[in-house]
Amino acid sequence: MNQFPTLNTIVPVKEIHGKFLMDVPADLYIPPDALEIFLDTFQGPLDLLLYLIRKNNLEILDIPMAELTRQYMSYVEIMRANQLELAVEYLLMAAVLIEIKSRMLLPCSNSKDTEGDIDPRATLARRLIEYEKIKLAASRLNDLPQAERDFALVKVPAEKIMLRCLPEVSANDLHNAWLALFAGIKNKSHYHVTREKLSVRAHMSRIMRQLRGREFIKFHELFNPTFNIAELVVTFIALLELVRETLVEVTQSNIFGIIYVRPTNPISAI
Amino acid sequence: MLDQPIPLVPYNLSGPANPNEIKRILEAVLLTSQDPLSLSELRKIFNEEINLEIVRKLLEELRDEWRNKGIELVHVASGWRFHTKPEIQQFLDKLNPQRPLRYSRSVLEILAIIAYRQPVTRGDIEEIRGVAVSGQSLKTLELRGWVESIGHRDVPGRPTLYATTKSFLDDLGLRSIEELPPLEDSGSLFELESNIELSSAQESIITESIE
Amino acid sequence: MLDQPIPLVPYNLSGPANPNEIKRILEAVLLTSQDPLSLSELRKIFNEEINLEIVRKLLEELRDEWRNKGIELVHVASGWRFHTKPEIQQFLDKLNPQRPLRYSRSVLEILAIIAYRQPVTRGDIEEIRGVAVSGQSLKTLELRGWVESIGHRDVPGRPTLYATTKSFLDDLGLRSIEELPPLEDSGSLFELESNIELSSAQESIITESIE
Repeated sequence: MNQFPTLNTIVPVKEIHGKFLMDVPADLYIPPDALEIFLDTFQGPLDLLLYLIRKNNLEILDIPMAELTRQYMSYVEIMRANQLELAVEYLLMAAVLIEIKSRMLLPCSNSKDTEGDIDPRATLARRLIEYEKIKLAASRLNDLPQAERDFALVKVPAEKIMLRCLPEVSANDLHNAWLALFAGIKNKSHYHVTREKLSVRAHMSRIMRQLRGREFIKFHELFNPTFNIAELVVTFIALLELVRETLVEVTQSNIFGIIYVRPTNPISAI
Repeated sequence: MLDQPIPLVPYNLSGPANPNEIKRILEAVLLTSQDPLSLSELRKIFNEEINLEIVRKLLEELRDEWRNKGIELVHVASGWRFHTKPEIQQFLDKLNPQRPLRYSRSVLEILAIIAYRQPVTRGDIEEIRGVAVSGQSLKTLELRGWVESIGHRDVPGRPTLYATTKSFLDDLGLRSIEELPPLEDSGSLFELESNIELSSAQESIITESIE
Repeated sequence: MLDQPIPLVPYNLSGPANPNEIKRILEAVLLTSQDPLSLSELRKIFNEEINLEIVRKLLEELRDEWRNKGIELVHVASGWRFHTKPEIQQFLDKLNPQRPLRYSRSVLEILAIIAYRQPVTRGDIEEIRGVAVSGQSLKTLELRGWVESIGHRDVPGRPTLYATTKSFLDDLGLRSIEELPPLEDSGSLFELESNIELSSAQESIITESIE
């Protein structure tokens, strides 16, 4: 509808039920109850002046100072009579208005090179124009859709996976850690390390795992039929190694009988 | 130009093979991020192996796909973000009945001065408005993240210079300060209509009483 | 039963006229909510003028519509909510790269010893490293699920034997322990022997080598 926003959007209008208790000029009636709201409503003397100018259809670039000053002073007087705390800016503006008015009464200055050229109202007019622009801009700004007031931001929670917070380790990290470890040892004494098939160690672990929680396991159960020959060999070596490390016992009650593999310490004892 | 198929740089991190897949990922990432994401941030997602132009094109496609939804993908100052369309707000308000506070006229005027005349000092603001600026009003705007101090003017007292932030533009759905409504020339306004200046608030207080 | 069209209670608040409109609103509201929303909360949006069953049905439809996206609509204990699918996490991580956490050198060394020399006791590890092994380091690896005790060595004190787990292999992307970089690659660092023979940690590293 109205493409220009009204201040309704900014300042809520309060209902005024006041009666007029004062006898003031007709165009200046302000219900006393409204005085405080009046002060709240105007942002300051510039705002009040603008109101008076627009209300009276005055030309901002050719302000009739006498009329404007008279009206402005009436408002200020009403407010003072009601002992409202009037911001010092209002009184300051009163002084400015009176000064402009009195300067306009003076005959045109003789010295052209000073302020004689300049309309004493110019500064005031410039400020009023600038303020009016800002006032309007503020209202327009307020009309723009605003996050949280007129629309919401989308925020879908991410399902955080715990593992992501844990350090990453690569196989190379381990290799490097190993190398660093032995580089250190080598510096201290002469060490001699044999090449070793890892698979023996891995299969030792596997066998121990298979034995976990069990009294014994039959020898052939250790040898998965899907194993290739190398794996079968390594499994056997792993078993021998476990025996050597006394981690398992291997028993056979009679020749060609079933061979049992027992953990020396059944895991159930852990 | 962009309508021509742009060859995708091969993307190999257990990765999205085709534009639709990339779009699906962009969509999911944007929906989980409350802050706008810039093109270059979005490109990071794909190890920077995808051309910026492709990301932009896919975002525009995504924006079109969402056009008829209650949520829209918008391009604001700091990047791309999803937000609800204003017509959804009434339903959200039902869910959370307390409405966010509206800013007072003085806060809005201070904001307008900073937005249109930045960088400005508190003194500049007071000069334009003709009244003292309360510290509270400036604080309100700073806390909202819309206004920040960007330095000091090199005059006695070294007053703080204020400017609006990117987040201010983001929150108003704008890409740059030039997208703000233009400052109306007061003269032309005056010709348009003189009584629009008389806000009904002022009107109701003063004129009403004459009857 | 629900497949039959359920007549919509007329909804008149400047309002959604048809199920699609309601779905569009539900979608927007759910996408802006961090917490799950219950059916009755969602019903509040429409002034409770819509049947709970209809809301439920529309939510189910919505869930199906989102099935192929990176975000999914799920029904959890306290209601309905959107959240990211796990496969999106890797892309979100790219966006907010946390400085990668690293295990301390001692934890890595202990892990390397267990991986290459398993099964080993704490004593074996200490012997190799030449320093005491903190319980904390072993605990870290056990909690991570990478190391477990697989039994005890039958010597006085019955020390626990440690080995790496399947989960360790999985997390390192290895199919078996043999895929760890072979130690013989270390060439000049060690004197190589071509014998594959059974050599225990103690034998090969400590005992054997002291010449």
